[in-house]
Amino acid sequence: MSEFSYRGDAAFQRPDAAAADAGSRYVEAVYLRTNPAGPHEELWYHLFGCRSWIKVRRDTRTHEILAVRAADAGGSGS
Amino acid sequence: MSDSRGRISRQQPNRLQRLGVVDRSQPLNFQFDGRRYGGFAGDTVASALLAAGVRLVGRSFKYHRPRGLLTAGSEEPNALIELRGGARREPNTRATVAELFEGLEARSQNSWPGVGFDLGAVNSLLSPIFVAGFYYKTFMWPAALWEKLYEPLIRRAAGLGRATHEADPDSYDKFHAFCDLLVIGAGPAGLAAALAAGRSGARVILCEEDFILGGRLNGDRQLIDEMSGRDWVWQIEAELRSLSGVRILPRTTVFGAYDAGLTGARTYGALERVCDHLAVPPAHRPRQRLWKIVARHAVLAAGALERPIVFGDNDRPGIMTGAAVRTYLNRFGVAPGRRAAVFTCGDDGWRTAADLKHAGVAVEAVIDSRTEADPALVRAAELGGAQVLLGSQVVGTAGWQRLSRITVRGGGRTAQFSVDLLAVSGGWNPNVALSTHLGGKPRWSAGLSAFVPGDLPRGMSVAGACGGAWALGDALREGAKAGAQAATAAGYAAGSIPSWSCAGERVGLTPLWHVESSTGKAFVDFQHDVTSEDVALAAREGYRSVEHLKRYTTLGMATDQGKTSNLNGLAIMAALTERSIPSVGTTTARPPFTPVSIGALAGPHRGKHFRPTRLTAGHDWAKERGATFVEAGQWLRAQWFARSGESSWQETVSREVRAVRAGVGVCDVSTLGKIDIQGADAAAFLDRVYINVFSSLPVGKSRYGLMLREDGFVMDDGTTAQIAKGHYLMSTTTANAAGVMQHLEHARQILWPELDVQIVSVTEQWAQYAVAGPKSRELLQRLLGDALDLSDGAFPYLACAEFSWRNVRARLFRISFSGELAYELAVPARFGDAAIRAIMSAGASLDVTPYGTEALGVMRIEKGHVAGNELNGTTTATDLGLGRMMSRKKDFIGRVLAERPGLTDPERPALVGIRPVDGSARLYAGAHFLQIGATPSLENDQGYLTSVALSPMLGTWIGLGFLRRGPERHGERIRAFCPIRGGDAEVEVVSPVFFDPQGARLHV
Amino acid sequence: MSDTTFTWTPRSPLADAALGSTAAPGSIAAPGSIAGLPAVAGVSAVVRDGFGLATVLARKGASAALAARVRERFGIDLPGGPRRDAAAGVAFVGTGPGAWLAIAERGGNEFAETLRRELDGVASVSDQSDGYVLVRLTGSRVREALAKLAPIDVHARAFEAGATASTVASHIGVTLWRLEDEPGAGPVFEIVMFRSLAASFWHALAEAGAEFGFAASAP
Amino acid sequence: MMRYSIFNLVRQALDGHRSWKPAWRDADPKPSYDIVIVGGGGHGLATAHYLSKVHGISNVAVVEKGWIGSGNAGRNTTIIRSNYLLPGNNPFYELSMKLWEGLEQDLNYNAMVSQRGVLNLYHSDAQRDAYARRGNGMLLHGVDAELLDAGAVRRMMPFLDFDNARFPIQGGLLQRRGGTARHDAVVWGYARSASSRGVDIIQNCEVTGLIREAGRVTGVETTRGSIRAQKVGLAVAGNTSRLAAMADLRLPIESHVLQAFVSEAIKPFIPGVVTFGAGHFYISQSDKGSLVFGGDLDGYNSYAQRGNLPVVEDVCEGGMAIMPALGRVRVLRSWGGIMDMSMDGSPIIDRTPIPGLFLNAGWCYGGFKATPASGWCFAHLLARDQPHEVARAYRLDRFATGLLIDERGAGPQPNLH
Repeated sequence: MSEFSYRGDAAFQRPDAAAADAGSRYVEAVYLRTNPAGPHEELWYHLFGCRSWIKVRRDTRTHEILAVRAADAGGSGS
Repeated sequence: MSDSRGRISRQQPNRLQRLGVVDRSQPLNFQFDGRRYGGFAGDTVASALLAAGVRLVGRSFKYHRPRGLLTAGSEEPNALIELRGGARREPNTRATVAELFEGLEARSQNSWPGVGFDLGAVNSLLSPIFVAGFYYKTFMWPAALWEKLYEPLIRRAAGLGRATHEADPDSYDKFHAFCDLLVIGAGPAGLAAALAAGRSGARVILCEEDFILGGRLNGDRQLIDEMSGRDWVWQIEAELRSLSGVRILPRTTVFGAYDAGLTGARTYGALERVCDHLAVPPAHRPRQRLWKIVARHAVLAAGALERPIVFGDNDRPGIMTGAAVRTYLNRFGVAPGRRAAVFTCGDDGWRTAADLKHAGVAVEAVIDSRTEADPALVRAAELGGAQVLLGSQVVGTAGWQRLSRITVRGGGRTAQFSVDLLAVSGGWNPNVALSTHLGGKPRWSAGLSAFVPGDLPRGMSVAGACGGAWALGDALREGAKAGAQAATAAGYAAGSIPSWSCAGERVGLTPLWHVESSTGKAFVDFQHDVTSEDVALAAREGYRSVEHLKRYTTLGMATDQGKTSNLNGLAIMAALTERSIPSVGTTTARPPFTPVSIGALAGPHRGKHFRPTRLTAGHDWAKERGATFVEAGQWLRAQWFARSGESSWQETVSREVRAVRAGVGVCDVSTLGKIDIQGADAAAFLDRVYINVFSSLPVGKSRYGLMLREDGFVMDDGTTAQIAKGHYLMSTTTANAAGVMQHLEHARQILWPELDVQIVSVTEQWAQYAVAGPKSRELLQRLLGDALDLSDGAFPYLACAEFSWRNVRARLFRISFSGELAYELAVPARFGDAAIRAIMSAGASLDVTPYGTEALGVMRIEKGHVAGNELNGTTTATDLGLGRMMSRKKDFIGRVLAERPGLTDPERPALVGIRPVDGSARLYAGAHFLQIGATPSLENDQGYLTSVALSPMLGTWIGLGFLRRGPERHGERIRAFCPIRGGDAEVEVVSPVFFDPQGARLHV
Repeated sequence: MSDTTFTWTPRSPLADAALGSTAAPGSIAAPGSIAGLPAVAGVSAVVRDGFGLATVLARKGASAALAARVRERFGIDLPGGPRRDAAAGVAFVGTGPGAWLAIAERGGNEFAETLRRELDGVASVSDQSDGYVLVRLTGSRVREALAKLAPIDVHARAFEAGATASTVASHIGVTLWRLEDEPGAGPVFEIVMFRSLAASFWHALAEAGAEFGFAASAP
Repeated sequence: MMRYSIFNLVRQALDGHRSWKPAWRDADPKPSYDIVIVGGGGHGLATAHYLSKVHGISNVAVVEKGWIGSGNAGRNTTIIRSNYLLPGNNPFYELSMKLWEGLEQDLNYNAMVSQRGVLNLYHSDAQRDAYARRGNGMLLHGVDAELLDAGAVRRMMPFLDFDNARFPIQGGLLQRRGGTARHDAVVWGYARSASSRGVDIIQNCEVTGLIREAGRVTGVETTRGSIRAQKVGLAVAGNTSRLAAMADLRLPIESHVLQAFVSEAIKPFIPGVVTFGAGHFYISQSDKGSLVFGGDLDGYNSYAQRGNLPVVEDVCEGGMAIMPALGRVRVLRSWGGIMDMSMDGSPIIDRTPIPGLFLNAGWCYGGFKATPASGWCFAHLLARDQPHEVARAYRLDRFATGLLIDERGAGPQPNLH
């Protein structure tokens, strides 16, 4: 029962739905992962706290946290 | 008391009067295998049994060989007992760490009828067959016999102690601790580290698995600053207790080092045995406590364990490690034997000989496998009357259930000695486990003939014997240095590093792993009966890596986790395969360091408190009305309100449905998710998360909305109202409330941070009640008076309003799940109880009827409204018959991937209504659809029933389900096949809207 | 019974022992009243009542304007992080980026309306006066009781007066903050949790406090 | 190959077990093979076994970076079952169950396949209905399934918490043919059989790159030199993405840690496998007496084979929730395996866009029970270049077509499957 919960690769960006190849771009964005062994940019959600989405840089081989910052621009961390 | 004391003294023939730190003023009675014994406060079960002359304490796992004490600590492989009884029975408890208490009851394990005469011992006659992995090679024919015969036999023999099958009556709790320095182990190095850091003012936690501090200082006779080790420990402990920043945790084992999570500081798991030394925990005290310690730095001062030597019949009761012998003598004041011999491959064994002599135990022989030993040591031993045999080895032992004779060979001659105690010193293994939990690998030190901590995890240092500093002086120096450095690193001004003086020691060693010339079974892993022959067989069959060796022979897999056996096994395998020890491999240690009870890891979250329970503001009222409650996630919701005389829940639910459809009913709907959405871009935001348009929704109106996941499948549905300009209130299903909130926060913070939109859950702020039925308006008019005009013109279907009602801000929504004229009334939750009682009294003359989730479910099925069973994460808007809601004019989450062929295939099962052809036939949710006459098979599977209900309005069972091309097949007859519940009905495919298809009842 | 005569009687979720909770307010009335409890309560809990509470969410790009408005109208420096600042019976507690809990000692649901007016255009306000239950904790052992519940460091140096944290206590999401010590009463904390979870939280709190002596009183 | 039987065992016993031969050849790499399988776990070795035995292809190498079976094959809770809901899964896992049932005789190695039953508890009507749907699907395919009510569950396992549970047990879905198998023995048995048919099992041989010629994969670079092959098959579970990256492939896979736990050995009292329906917990008791149990994923991408403490606590809470007698039983060992979590929770057995490179991946935490069928179907694909009929749905392009196999309906959130 952890305060923060992992919510996937931070690389995710919503492609332009109007683009000609929107279909394949969405498949790539939603389903394909780099899944690196090493530093990984990922999103965490402060489930039992301020409900902020947080960007975390973490080494998937050692679980060392390399950087943490709020995902959106506004406000301070919590 | 006096006569009991008298009996105790009679019962402790091996108790030494001069030695030991047990409290002789506190005699204790206990039972072992039904016989009464006595001991003293400060004893373990092991030391008390030894004092009473009990040597045989257990039987081995496979061959049921008689076994005695091998060690005096948590690494003990042999002396496992069942402690306590009834619901508190604790199997596999190490007698060597179980503290004695008045009235303690223990039993030996794994023997029948008794540990003295154990029929299981016939296994040893079959030992030529019961070699490592024998079961992989047989029991295969005939196949049918495995479950019927072979496996039951194996399972009868399996296991050690018997666990209780009753609920654990004791409680457990957890403690989150934070410190600058965690010191693991309160031996000399650990005490020095804690003191050096504590004096600087740092926050220090000192954990010691034993119930007294001091470690080896309790078992040895060394002097520090001219003081006895014990006195020094008392002095240091007293100062530590005077320091406000220092917390001392005896009876506490640090069992694991864990990753930090996002906080960055290491977390260590520790188990405190708060009350295991008492018969029963006192009120409000846990049996054990899990400590989760976040430490900026940790000093690993866990010490080292002495390893046995592998030789023939090395498992007879009376053969123990030299360190254990010294501990029983010096700490517990117990003589483990009368006539002793020492078998060593290093200087440490000679210390044991000296301590035996000092305690008045006759030392017959000191056998050192080295050809040379320090003359001073030799002279001392000979003066003590011991025969010294250098370059010699013990090649055999004899004795019935206890040691009586050893055979020694060396320098070409063989000698025998009649002894009842053999102290074995094979060298020391540092307790490196905690240094490897986070991925570090131990390093082989040829000089020390041991694995020492290798690359350490960030924030951990090692001090003392745990790092191979065998000598006391070095341990103290290293500990003080490590403690001071940790304090400085944490920003504390470290004072002068404490230092102490003590005599030099000889720590020479030439490792001897295995006496190959010995006869008889030579045990490597005592508990699992793994012998040197088993290791040889594994080598022969190619199971040569350490992982294969362990798994094939079960070496090191017993409850002692191989603390006394792993390295010996590696060394023997290395010799057999002509490799170096490290190239055979190192076994990676994983938590826990010593076994940890499941109860402690679970803590207080048990039984009814496994998870929190969420209650609505109307809960107490519903309880008074005799509601039956059902779990909805963590919520408890009223399922139905049975009345006396009703024979079944169906009867109750049907009555509630009829009452709503004919008059008026009230249902607590507070658990549905409510989310405030505000900001200049709120409408645009809603347009992007819902498949349908919301920017056109006027103030004072609600609209049904459907949202998809980005993969195009339906996520949730609900109504959203604009209750004031730019202020929207979204409702979600109870089950998905948290998920939708997270989904929206993701959209707001990650997808479109540029939007001016603020969202927050207000679920808990409002108590909300559905008032449904043709008489609902009348009831509300009576209740609200002139607070609000409820005429259909002024407050039509889907209208909503926030208004002041008797000085309370309330909200009313004209929405309907039941298909009737219906409203949802919301008030601040503190008034939820008052509001439901007011609704009931206002509706009393209208016979207003409380209804629960079941009646709600029946009515929504009658209306063909989808709910949780249909929103199962694999259905599309089209599957639900809501495809037309998907706006073509805008982008929204899930739009693109919803276009994939797999999601738009017309063959996909889509929502239909189902009615049995025979009106009396019952339907079962979960039934699969087959065409009439088709053979039941996956190929012929056409869909499934998701929700069923016995409809009071239609008088038959009805259901909703997903049927291949369903919407095109209304009127067709198919088969609803539910073999698992004995259901098989011919059914007609109909529209999912069974009742009032025109929705006339909504608009009145 | 007529439908026109009723009065709004507020009801606390802790009004009685829920779920067989061992310790609803009053049921451990005085320290020592349960066998084995110390004679003096190490942990005292008071369920607060009558307060007004609202979430305040900064409008996009309006953080500075909001801070100015709060300073002007309430004389409070809007905390930029996990801190609490108070003046004249009103407090703002930073709970996340651009998010605060605003609490008024008195005022109930009307406080949110006041805020909505005062902060119009710079913040979105939602009334939560009924959504949260607020418990005040004091006593010499209160830190140890909290340490059993929540994975945060409430040591005097690590968690100073005015510090606040949103975390999970015994599987329940909570926000807590530390007030100035009360002479004689030791450290003072306030903790809020969702109303529906208050009974479960109370059970966990009473269990955690029992070994230190737990005294409780309801409004 | 030296036959294993009680007679041989006795004969060897009289001789002090001196003449047993290695169970498999510890081979050195040859320059080239027809097929190279990367990954010496259960799936890779089973593939080699069926290639040689069913398809007569023995010029095969299995390359393993460590020791065979040292990955997930040696780090799981040994459960076998075929109680699947969806038609894309159900026939595949039933084939696996049938292969399990004949495994000892096929391999002449006792893998202790033990069909003591798998019971999934349910705690609500909705869960019961979902299990009914699943059970009916199983019965439609001839798989055994029973839906038990609370009384029947109580008769079977009286030690569960029926009276004081937060989420009361209402019943369970039972597959009597489900059970457990001795995981290491499965690995060794397949290795021994494949090796005896000429397959080279090459340990301590890590693949460092893929040899590509004219857009084809034609072999692997390893720490023990290059090895050529007409076909290369990946069966490396949690390391799939790393290997695929060598061919510039991004896959619908994330690697996640799953912890498992073993208790001290106690006298057996848990008959079969039980899973908790209102939390994350499943448990069985081994033939040695140890309780073997596990729960939820740690939940984040990881290649470190270790777990975190909160999940340990969560698993034990789940255990106490259904079996309050577990309180005084001690956890002896824990470990973490790296799961190749796919985006819909179901596996991939398919060609890749790159000729010569084949994929067996995405097993999530269900890989062990699939071992025989996975080997059977991957061997079929490698030998015939055609998917086996029961594995036809396990295509790599199903994420583009939308023909997903999502048993849980959790969507593209791998840590939720």
